[in-house]
Amino acid sequence: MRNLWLIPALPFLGFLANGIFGRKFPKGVVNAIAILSVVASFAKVLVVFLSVPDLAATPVHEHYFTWIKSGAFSVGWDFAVDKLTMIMLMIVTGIGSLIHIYATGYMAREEGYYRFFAYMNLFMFFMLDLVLAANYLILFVGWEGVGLCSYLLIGFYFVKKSATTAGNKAFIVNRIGDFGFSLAMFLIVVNFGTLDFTQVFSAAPGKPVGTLTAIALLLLLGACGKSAQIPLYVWLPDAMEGPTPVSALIHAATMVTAGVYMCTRSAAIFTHAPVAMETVAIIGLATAVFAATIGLAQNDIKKVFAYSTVSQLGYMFLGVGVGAFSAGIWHLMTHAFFKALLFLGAGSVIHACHGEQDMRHMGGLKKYAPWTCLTLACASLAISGFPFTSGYFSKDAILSAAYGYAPWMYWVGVVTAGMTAFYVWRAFWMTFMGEYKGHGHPHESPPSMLAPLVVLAVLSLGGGYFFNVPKILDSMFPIAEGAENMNLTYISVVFGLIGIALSYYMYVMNKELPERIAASFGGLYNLIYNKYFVDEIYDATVVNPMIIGSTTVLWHGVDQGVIDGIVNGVGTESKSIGGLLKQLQSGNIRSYATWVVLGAVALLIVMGVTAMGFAAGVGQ
Amino acid sequence: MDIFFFLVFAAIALISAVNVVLQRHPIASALSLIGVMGSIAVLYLLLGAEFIAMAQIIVYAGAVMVLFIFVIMLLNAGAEVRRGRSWTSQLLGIPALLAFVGLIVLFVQRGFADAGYVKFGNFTGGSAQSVGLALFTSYLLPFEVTSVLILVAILGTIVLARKEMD
Amino acid sequence: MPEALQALNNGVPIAWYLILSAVLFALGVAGFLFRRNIITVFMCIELMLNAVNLSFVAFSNQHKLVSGQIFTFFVMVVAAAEAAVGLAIILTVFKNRQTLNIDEINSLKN
Amino acid sequence: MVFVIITLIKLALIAFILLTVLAYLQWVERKVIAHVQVRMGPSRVGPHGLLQPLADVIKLITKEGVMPPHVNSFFYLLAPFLAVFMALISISVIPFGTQLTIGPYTTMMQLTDVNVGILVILAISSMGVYGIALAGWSSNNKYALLGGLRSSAQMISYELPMSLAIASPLLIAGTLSLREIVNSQAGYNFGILPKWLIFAGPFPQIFSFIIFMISAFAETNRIPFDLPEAENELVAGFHVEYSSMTFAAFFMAEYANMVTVCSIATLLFLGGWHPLWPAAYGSNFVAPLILFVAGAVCIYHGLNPARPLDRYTLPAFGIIFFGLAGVMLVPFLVPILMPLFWFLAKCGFLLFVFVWIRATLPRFRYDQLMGFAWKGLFPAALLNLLITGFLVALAS
Repeated sequence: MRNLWLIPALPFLGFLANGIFGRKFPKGVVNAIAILSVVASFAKVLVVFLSVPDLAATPVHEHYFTWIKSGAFSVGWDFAVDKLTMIMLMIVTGIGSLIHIYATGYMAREEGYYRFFAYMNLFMFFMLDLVLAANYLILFVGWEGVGLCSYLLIGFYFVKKSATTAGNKAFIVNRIGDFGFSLAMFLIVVNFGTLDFTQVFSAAPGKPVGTLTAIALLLLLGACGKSAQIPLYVWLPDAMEGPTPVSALIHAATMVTAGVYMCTRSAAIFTHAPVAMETVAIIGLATAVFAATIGLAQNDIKKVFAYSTVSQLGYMFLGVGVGAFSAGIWHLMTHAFFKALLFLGAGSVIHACHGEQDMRHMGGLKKYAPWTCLTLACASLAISGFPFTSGYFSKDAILSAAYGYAPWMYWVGVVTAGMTAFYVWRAFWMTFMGEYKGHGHPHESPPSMLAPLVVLAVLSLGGGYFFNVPKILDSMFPIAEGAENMNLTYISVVFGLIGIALSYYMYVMNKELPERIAASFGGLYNLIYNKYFVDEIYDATVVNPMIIGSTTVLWHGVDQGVIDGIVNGVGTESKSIGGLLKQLQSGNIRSYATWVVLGAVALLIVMGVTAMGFAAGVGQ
Repeated sequence: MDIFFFLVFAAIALISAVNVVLQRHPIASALSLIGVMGSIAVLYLLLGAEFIAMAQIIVYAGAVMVLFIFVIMLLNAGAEVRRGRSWTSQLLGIPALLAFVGLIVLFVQRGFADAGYVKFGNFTGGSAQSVGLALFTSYLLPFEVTSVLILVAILGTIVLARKEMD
Repeated sequence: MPEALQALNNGVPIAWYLILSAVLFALGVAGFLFRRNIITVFMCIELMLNAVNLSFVAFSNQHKLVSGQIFTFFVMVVAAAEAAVGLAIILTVFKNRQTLNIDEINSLKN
Repeated sequence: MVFVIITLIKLALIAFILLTVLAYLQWVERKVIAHVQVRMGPSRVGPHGLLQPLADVIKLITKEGVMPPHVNSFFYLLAPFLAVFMALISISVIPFGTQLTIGPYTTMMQLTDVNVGILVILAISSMGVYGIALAGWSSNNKYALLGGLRSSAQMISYELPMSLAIASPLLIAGTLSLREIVNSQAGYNFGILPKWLIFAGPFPQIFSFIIFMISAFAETNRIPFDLPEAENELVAGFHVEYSSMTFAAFFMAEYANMVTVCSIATLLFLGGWHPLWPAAYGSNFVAPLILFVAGAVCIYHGLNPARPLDRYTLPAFGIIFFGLAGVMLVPFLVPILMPLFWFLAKCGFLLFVFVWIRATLPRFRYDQLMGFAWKGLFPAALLNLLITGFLVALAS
């Protein structure tokens, strides 16, 4: 018994403490509770890691109590730790701790300080539950929980209409995905009779491919919702309404990768459903390109990184789809490093510019915020796959695997990598180079914010090299050999460098070029700038018809017509009957009582008539 | 022995009950009612329900009736006036009651003629232990519900009292 | 009648308890019907409850089961709660209209 | 038949002793308070006023019983009867000691051993309100009515903490029969610390003991809770209108209640008749020793007297004490007398505490009294019960 339950329980305690009494606490106490609870659970993770010599040989599995039991089917509250889980735990708790520390600095002057940290801790709890889960239902609990927390945190500034609507959007879009997920679970229960991972995966090979494909596709739908893949990615960019630490923790590092994790976890199912794998790969690739193109033309710094998140998630799905699960997880980890860093850096920039998010009003920050500049540079290098940074390793692992699967995928991926490098560096140049075009005096952020930046910078530079996930996960997902083709690596690196150079050329050397390009390719530019009008399309095709239908049919037709009609009819009827009955009511209690007694007597007589036989029978 | 005790206390109970109905002063009725409850408690003892008997005394005689007397004193309620308007009850009441009692006696005579005899000590299931066991195992939910009921009653009383205060 | 005496010797028939409780109940009803003082009426309700309890305990003795006593217990609890609330109501009523005569407390009429 | 006779004998014995004790309790109280207040106290009637109770009784009997006009004489006379009846009846289930064997006959030192004894006590004490309430109501006097209302409210309120405080030792003892409760407290931890319920168990019942004693003060309408008979506000409360024997009845009821609650406290918390330390360490010689010392002191003061009469009275007492000490040492009497002695010693100590408190503390204000009951004692008792139950559940 290694008491895995402690890992999620600690943040939950923090949530309870801050959520219930936080209003009373001074900020220091809130900080202490929030950070300590997460750091403690990180420490617990380390303890587990060190105490288990070989996770591959002996995965820890703990059963706490049976949650649901009906007939042969039973779901227990089980936690399990294998290498995959361990990596996820490390990422979640480690980066979670860093971001909590960062948030104490970033949120220092916000309203509802305690509320923020309560939600963050609650999120940590659900995320850890999701990662530790040993069966689909427990995973689903965490899955829904993180959705709830992301909703709460996106809508954190609930006085802002946009924030609340963004929160609702995220929640509703996720509902679609969760719907798929629950259907998948039903299918699993029907076909496997259990939700327990080990049993399901051991039984998976024997099942018909059609079932597995259906399950896998439904799971994929869920993953698309949570991990913002086409067609359900629309919520993620809007989710940037939330505070930046939230964007970093939930919408970059951990929660949005839950889909990838889930697909990897369900590898046993996916690998036996090639069609599903194909779909995953294509969706991932499409998302990657799509989001990258949108990212090219965004001016809100957080929006840029949001779209880059979407496209990087696309990469991960590509990796999963082409069967390089470990590569996907690797990229998940490195992406967690550098994207968290990007967001935190963006937060620091926004902090420096007094809440300004539009890059056109920034610039020249490198002399005001040198540390931020430096760390962001590291992150940008990493994301654009600069040699020997973390992104370089993971992205190449995916791309080479993709090449082994289908060359065209590789090429598209490489181009996307170039675009990624371009827009990330564009953001970098626009922010840090040139003259400061904003208002007020920009300033460097407090050390409590810089320290996590530095740590993450180190990780995003060296992370990929030090944590070679494919080797770690070799026991679970054997590396597809033969794909070690250095030329592919060179090509992708070259594309990345081209992107960087191009952005430097366009946004530092001669700045009027972008406008001209935008002008010349007006139509295309507008298309990209307006994110392909996807939101509008969804509104036109899905949302509005639904609203109209429910107003006309359900509201006016069913509700007012039928239900109200029935209710009113009953009301009038009873009124008229009561009019008859009220003659009996003399308003005198004792006469009522008399009637009651008479009724009793009548009842007794009836009883007597019916039961005399019985009575006689007993009598003898 | 049993028969003797039963007759004595049944007689006390009946006389006191009649007294409850006939006495025109509330205090007198209340005291007679205490008499009824006390004798019923003794009958419980004869029936082997010692815990319930004690609870009867503590709850009814010790708490409920004290409340009654308390209220009677507080309102300083005098003997009631001879005025009534309820002809239904006056006319129908007595025959209805007589019919009621008659029928029940008939049925009981018929149905429970050989339902067995009550002898002191031949049923010892009424000890506090067994009652408690039954209460906290098979009747746990009703028990909790009654606690909620009592809570509600307390709240209601407080609200009424406050309204009555201002 | 020696055998009758013999019968008496081996205890009290359950039926007697039941009849006693029926009569007590009827007396309670009578009080409810013929008394005007609201407190007395309330006491008569308590009397009825007691009568019913008696038959419950008698049944529990007949079947040698404790359940009947549990039922009595619950009835007692309910009666206690009812007494508290009812008396509070009576106090309020008296405060508002200085009477305890139930025939004069008829705001619900018409 | 033998059983009936023995019971009757016990009944007579207990009644006689109890009434005497009640009478003399009041003498003791006056004496103690007097000495606390550096007075002599009753000293005229008999040596050291020892015959004072007798004189009081005679006085009360011979006084004229006045019945105020316009009272309902039935209730007016019923009230004191109820009070004293309820007060005296509860002694019948209290065990004083282990069993007593005379020749072929063996009997418990107790009138009746009911196996729901403690519930009986609770029931009777809850009935005790009626006497007072009825007295207050029926004597047709505002002060009396106020006193009656107050006392009934007070007794109802303090019954809850009392019952809760009683409940927690019952949890540990696991029985409702007083005798078995006492037996469950036999024995010693580490051979020296007695297993009384205020020491022993998974959770020492010291708190519930304190709560019990406080609410006992309130139940018996003693200072600091003697609101019903607050002389200076409601001349004498519920018994303002009562004169001769009826007044004596209330008086007796109060003292009888004191005795009852003290013996209950002794049985529930102080281990009944179990000595403070094992007989192996000579607890049997405490009583003789005390008596011997008392006798010696008496002799000494008799030899050089402070007052003229002491020359004769104190040596007499000294002789009596020596005699008693001797009796206590008789081997075959020891197993009978020692439990009795310890029980009486504990009861006497608690009674002394009652008197002591009366001589020491002022009176509460009425709202303070109620607030204390509902906001202070009741939650405390509830908490204590919860903790006890939890620990008992853990321990079992």
